Amino acid sequence: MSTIETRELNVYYGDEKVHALKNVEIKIEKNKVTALIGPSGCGKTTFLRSLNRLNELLGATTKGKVIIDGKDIYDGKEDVIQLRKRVGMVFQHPNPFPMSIYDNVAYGPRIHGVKKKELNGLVEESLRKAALWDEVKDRMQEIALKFSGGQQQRLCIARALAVNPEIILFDEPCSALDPVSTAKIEALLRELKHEYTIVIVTHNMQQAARVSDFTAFFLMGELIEFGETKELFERPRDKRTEDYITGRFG
Amino acid sequence: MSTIETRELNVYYGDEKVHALKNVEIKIEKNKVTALIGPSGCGKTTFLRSLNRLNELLGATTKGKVIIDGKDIYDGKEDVIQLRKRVGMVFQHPNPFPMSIYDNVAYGPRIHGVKKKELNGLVEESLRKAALWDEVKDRMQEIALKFSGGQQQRLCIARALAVNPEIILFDEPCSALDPVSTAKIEALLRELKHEYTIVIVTHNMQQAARVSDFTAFFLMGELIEFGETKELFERPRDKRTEDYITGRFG
Amino acid sequence: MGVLERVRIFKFWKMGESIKERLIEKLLFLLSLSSILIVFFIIVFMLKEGLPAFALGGEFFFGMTWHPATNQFGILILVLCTFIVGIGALVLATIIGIPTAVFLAEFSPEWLRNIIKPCVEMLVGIPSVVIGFFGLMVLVIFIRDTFGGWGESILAGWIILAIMTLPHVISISEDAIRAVPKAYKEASLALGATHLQTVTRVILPNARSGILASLILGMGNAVGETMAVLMVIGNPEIPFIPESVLEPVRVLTSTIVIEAAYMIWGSTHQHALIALGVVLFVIVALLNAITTVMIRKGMVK
Amino acid sequence: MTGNKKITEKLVMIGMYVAAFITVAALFTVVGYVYVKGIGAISLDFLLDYPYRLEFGGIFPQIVGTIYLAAVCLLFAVPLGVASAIYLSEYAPDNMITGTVRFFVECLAGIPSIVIGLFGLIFLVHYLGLGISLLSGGLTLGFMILPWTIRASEEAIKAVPGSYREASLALGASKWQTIRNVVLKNAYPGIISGILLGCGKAIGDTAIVLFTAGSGLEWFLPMAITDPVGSLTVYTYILATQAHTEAGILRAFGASLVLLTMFFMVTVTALYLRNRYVRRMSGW
Amino acid sequence: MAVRKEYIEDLEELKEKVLRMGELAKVAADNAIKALLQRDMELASKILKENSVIDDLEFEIENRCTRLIALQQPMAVDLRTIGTCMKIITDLDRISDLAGDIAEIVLQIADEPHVKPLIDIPRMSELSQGMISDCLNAFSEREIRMIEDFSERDNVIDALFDQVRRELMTIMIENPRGIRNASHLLFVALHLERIGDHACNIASRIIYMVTGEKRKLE
Amino acid sequence: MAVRKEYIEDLEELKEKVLRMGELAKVAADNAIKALLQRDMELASKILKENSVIDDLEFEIENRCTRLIALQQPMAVDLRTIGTCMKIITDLDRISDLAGDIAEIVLQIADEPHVKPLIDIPRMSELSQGMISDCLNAFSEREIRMIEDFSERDNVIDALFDQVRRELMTIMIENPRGIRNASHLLFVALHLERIGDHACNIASRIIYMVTGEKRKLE
Ligand SMILES: Nc1ncnc2c1ncn2[C@@H]1O[C@H](COP(=O)(O)OP(=O)(O)OP(=O)(O)O)[C@@H](O)[C@H]1O
Ligand SMILES: Nc1ncnc2c1ncn2[C@@H]1O[C@H](COP(=O)(O)OP(=O)(O)OP(=O)(O)O)[C@@H](O)[C@H]1O
Ligand SMILES: [Mg+2]
Ligand SMILES: [Mg+2]
Ligand SMILES: O=P([O-])([O-])[O-]
Repeated sequence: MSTIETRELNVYYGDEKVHALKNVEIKIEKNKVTALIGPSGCGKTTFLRSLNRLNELLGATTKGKVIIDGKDIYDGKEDVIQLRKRVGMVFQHPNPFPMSIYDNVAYGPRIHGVKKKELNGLVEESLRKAALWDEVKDRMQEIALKFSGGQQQRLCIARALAVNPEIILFDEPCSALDPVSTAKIEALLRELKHEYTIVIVTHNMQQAARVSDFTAFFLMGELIEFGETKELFERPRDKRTEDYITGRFG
Repeated sequence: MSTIETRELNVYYGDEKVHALKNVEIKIEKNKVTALIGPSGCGKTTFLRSLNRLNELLGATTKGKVIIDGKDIYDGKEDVIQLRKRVGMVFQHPNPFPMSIYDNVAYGPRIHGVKKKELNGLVEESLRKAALWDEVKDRMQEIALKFSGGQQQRLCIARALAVNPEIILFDEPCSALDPVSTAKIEALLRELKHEYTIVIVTHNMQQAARVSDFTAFFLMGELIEFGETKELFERPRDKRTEDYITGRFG
Repeated sequence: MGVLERVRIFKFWKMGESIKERLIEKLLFLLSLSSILIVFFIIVFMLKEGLPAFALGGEFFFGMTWHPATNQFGILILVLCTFIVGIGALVLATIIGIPTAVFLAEFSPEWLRNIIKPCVEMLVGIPSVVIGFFGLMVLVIFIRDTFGGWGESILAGWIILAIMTLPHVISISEDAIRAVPKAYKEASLALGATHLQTVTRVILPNARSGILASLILGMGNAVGETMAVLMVIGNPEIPFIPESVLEPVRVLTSTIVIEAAYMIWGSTHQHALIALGVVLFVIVALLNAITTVMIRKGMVK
Repeated sequence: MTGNKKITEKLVMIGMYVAAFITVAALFTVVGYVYVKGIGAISLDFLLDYPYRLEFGGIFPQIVGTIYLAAVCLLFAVPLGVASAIYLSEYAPDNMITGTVRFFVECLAGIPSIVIGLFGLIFLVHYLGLGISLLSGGLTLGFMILPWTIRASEEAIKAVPGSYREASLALGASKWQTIRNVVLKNAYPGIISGILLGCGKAIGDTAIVLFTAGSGLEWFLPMAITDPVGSLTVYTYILATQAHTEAGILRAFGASLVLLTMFFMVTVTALYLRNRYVRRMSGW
Repeated sequence: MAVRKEYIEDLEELKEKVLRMGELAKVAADNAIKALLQRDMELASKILKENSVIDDLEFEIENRCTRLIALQQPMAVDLRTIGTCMKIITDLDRISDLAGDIAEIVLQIADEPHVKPLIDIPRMSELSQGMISDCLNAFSEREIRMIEDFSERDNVIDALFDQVRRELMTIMIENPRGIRNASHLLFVALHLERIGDHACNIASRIIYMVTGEKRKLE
Repeated sequence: MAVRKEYIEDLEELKEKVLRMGELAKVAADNAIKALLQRDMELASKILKENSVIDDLEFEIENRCTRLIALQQPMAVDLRTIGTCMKIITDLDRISDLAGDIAEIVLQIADEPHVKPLIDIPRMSELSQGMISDCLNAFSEREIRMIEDFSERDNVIDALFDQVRRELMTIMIENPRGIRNASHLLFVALHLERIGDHACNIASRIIYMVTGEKRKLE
């Protein structure tokens, strides 16, 4: 339930050889779904990962500000652990830990010292929110990797919810899933936005248009256009946006 | 340029524990594109691979007949090498060999003993047919893995064309590609059907409707409905087909 | 208000965490530093101890006679014999090992593989003294009875070493063959290639670097192998250039074992033995380095 | 397909069967021979008695000594090795220095054990004056398997997919929490299997023990860590090369049999763990 | 388990809106004739005022259709349903516009009595009302039995229109003072005839939606 | 490099078809008035015969639109273009129907002279023809300058219609024998007025297509 604002955000890879994000300025509203679209390599993932500082893992250098709820997370004072607790993330390929369903969801809370007796309720609630409870409630001790891709992805969502984040980042969460699972995840996203601020990267423009309230179009590291999804898809202001969404690219 | 007909085709995996195809009877017309659709695990890939007996690699047991140009390929007399020469295949993930572009395309002809001096012409012709010639003609000796996913997939198509097949099977050829590459492959399919009989598996119903003349809908190993694409998507005869294509599944 | 709400109020942050994190990192650093130091120390120490022998220069490296009693420390013949035994064993291991690896990875039915594979894995580590003992009791006698001579010979060394090298060659080659993506195989078969054509034209070329690596690694193992060789190759008092495979030889490792027992402390002999060890080490390290590089390259490509 | 081609294919297949058969036969011949020959030597006396001269008595001190040596060796190598592996793969920055370090570790992993034995003999036994003892032997064996342990642990750690690490970090876990709860938790079967394989190496080593731990015929159990200690390998070696009587040879076979059995127990456990680990990692 | 719940709900909602719009258009047409019969200027103004509600509804339905098509990739019957909605709302809008035209006529001629007792015009209206009703039922129930005979029913309306026209023509010739009123009534009849035509259009759309076959009812 | 070549070609083809249909409708309307002026029954029959060509074209265009929407996932301006095509073909079809209605009137009254010299009806026709032309140009050029003043132009047509009506009413009162002819001419004028309305609908659609904004021209 937080706003995100970036100011002159620049991200470089490999000793500033690759300039992956160029002066990105954006304001992401709370309790909305914001979609990031753009051609491959335009910096969507980079942007997403700069919001929870997971970029640092890949050796990225970040300049500029990312202000979450009024605090710049790159000011050196921000505790990255706390940050990542507040900003959850779901990845492109479902990546549950090779443990039981229960342990997967309980992983985060345990890390953060939640009491054992509260754990059961927390796990159930998270699974319910991720619309997975009914499918797994009798199979809590089975290893997560046995489940289908769509179920695994929802498990990853439940796992992210269990540490009670305010913002959730999704990096192409459906690209590895079949249409039916995709539909379920989309429905879930619409549910979740009532409680969370959601940012989602997607290659699928119909998906962006279906699930998001705001859309940002990136091109070669630049934020070309940002605005209400309906507006952006119906009346893009920039020619490049229009060419991209109407499939005339290149 | 061949017809394919199956009679009471049954395929089992793992000592008949999994009954992956159940009494499939279908007649695929020549010089047409036939699309196979259906939910995940319904047996599309299994069906496709039973047409060039590549199923045998996965330890599948096949019963019934697959009649290609009047000859049952499972009658024990069919030479599987000749069969696979006539029935080409393109896979879900582009899988060019880690050799040069040229060697990739020349691989099949060489295997089948095509003379060296005929090779150049054949390679060029295949690459032209796969709409890749212009992009790679000056880079024939570069290793194939350097190229983009879409180019790799067209290379795989060229490689399949080079052994001069009559039928080409495509197993979700675009699922690993971006929309732009997908569009190119689709255009290519429309070209190729003038010379080849094409069978394509796809998860994307719009794609099936765009490229195919006939469509077959599979469900849990059964062929539920088969007919002209336009008919099937506009006026499906079976309730299950309708539920699937309108996204009401389950 | 759900459980999540209550958790939100819960104070996760414990002051100790970050200090603990840093302590753990420091501890791990210290431990890893000490193991690295040990490694360096061993190498440096051996180099330093061998220095007096290296100082002999050409006499050491190119001398033809190794005779401590007369203070002659020429290692050329020892090195030569080491390679004769090593390469011969490797050839044998290659002839048997590579086809076995291909068989295991590509052609073997599942049940047969389930038998062969564990056997190969067991063979890797069988204590060399046991194999040497077996060689001594069976092979040597067999060779003596069949071909004449002492029995303790290059040939016995080849066979024993081949047995010991074989599993390395097979395991690494098989891994390399298996690492070739299945997609290539399917693509080739789908083009109408036979299984054998697929193996020879697509799979083996792709596993090439891994297979070569296995051979070089096997060579390193053969060169560095001690007890088993020691027990079957005869070890004549004064090493000479063998003229037939039935003659006994002396290799670097066996020389060290045998002479370490009676070397005199601080003597040139001691330094020469250490220098032998260093030479052995350098040879093996070089071979391993080549392997590592090749495997890396194979993976990157 | 032409007939010629078919025949070639057949021949190649037969060749491969023969090769595979030879491999298996080699193992069975060696092991079978030792077991058949050695089983006659096995008796309670042989296992529980102390050796006396070349051809009398049992091998109790040798069995115990082998275990002691392995224990000292592991006590030394495992903590160092695993910690180094964790540091190298999780903490160390990926630069030239760590690259070189890794290269040397790799090199040392391939050093013939005889060279390390020589080092142990000269440095530990003589320079440090630890004498021929359990401590010298165990440490030298430790030196030998240290790089091996590092490498095996590193491999197991690397096999844990990066996506697990990302997932854990993204949940707000700290680095150490991630390593402990995700990385090590998933890597430990691999690590243990690597350690056990190293242990097998230690049990089976002769040269090092011969140089640094004892002469093989020890008729006593070590009372202190500085006492010499017997081992099955050296015992076998000495008897095999020096005993010329039936009884001596039989004892050598008996010791080999016990040695092989101990070795198999360790290796089978290691392989079992590894297979389970591989299966688990590949998603079952 | 229902997949794409939201999509299916959206479709349902769309259909409801179309039915509502149909109801409103039908009521407008009905009221227009009522106002004519009773020369009720208030009712007539009300129809004109409410016309914009229908316009807004048309606009909204059209947007919904576009959105559904663009984002949900409807297929088969769903696609036909949405296409049908898009088309029939044009006809419904035209019906309500024609009702408005009639209402405007009412406002102009309400101050004087009709030149003749209105019998056939109400008959026409009744018939067209029936057709609209049947269309809406057919649409909501996906049942085309009651709308398959629209050709004949439209013929009846056309015949009535001819009759009304002839009658009014005679009146005009005989009674020049009634020409103003008669010519207005003529327009009313024409408009009712047009409403019948629109009902036929709607019916053939619904038949297409349900069966997937194009059939022209005229 | 052009991506989705086929799709873009399809779109172009679609637009061409719509323009062709527009041209045909325009010619039909033009000819209808020509036939009326010259009381040319042959021309009138020709119009009626050619009506079915336009119907077929409408059917084809509609199918193409549905196909494009269902399969190509058009977005933004493309989606608006296709939506616009679907809608304006209805209006174009109505225009050609109205031309047909006029042609039918011509067939009924061609045997006798008109009750008055036709001046305002051709003016109305000219104006509506101009509007249709401008629509087609605006559509093909995506340039809305020339169609933004349609409200005023439609007002002029409406005024002319009122004038014609008043005139014809007077003629009818004065000359009962001319009532038949006059009432037919009244219908012609009404149809022309409707054609103007349809042109306005088309124009507001095109404005939406080009700008993405809904503007009601009436
Ligand atoms: N770890 C990295 N090191 C160096 N360059 C990188 C790294 N990750 C990404 N890049 C580069 O940064 C740019 C942006 O990459 P990013 O992954 O953010 O793109 P993306 O929009 O997410 O693309 P996709 O849709 O393919 O996921 C690309 O040019 C890419 O090559
Ligand atoms: N090698 C195999 N061994 C055992 N069962 C298998 C094997 N391959 C497929 N199956 C089973 O056979 C059934 C059909 O599988 P198939 O791969 O043909 O489905 P599909 O329609 O291609 O699905 P997808 O869209 O996910 O590719 C599934 O239930 C699957 O689990
Ligand atoms: Mg990305
Ligand atoms: Mg499949
Ligand atoms: O829109 P119309 O009333 O002229 O059919």
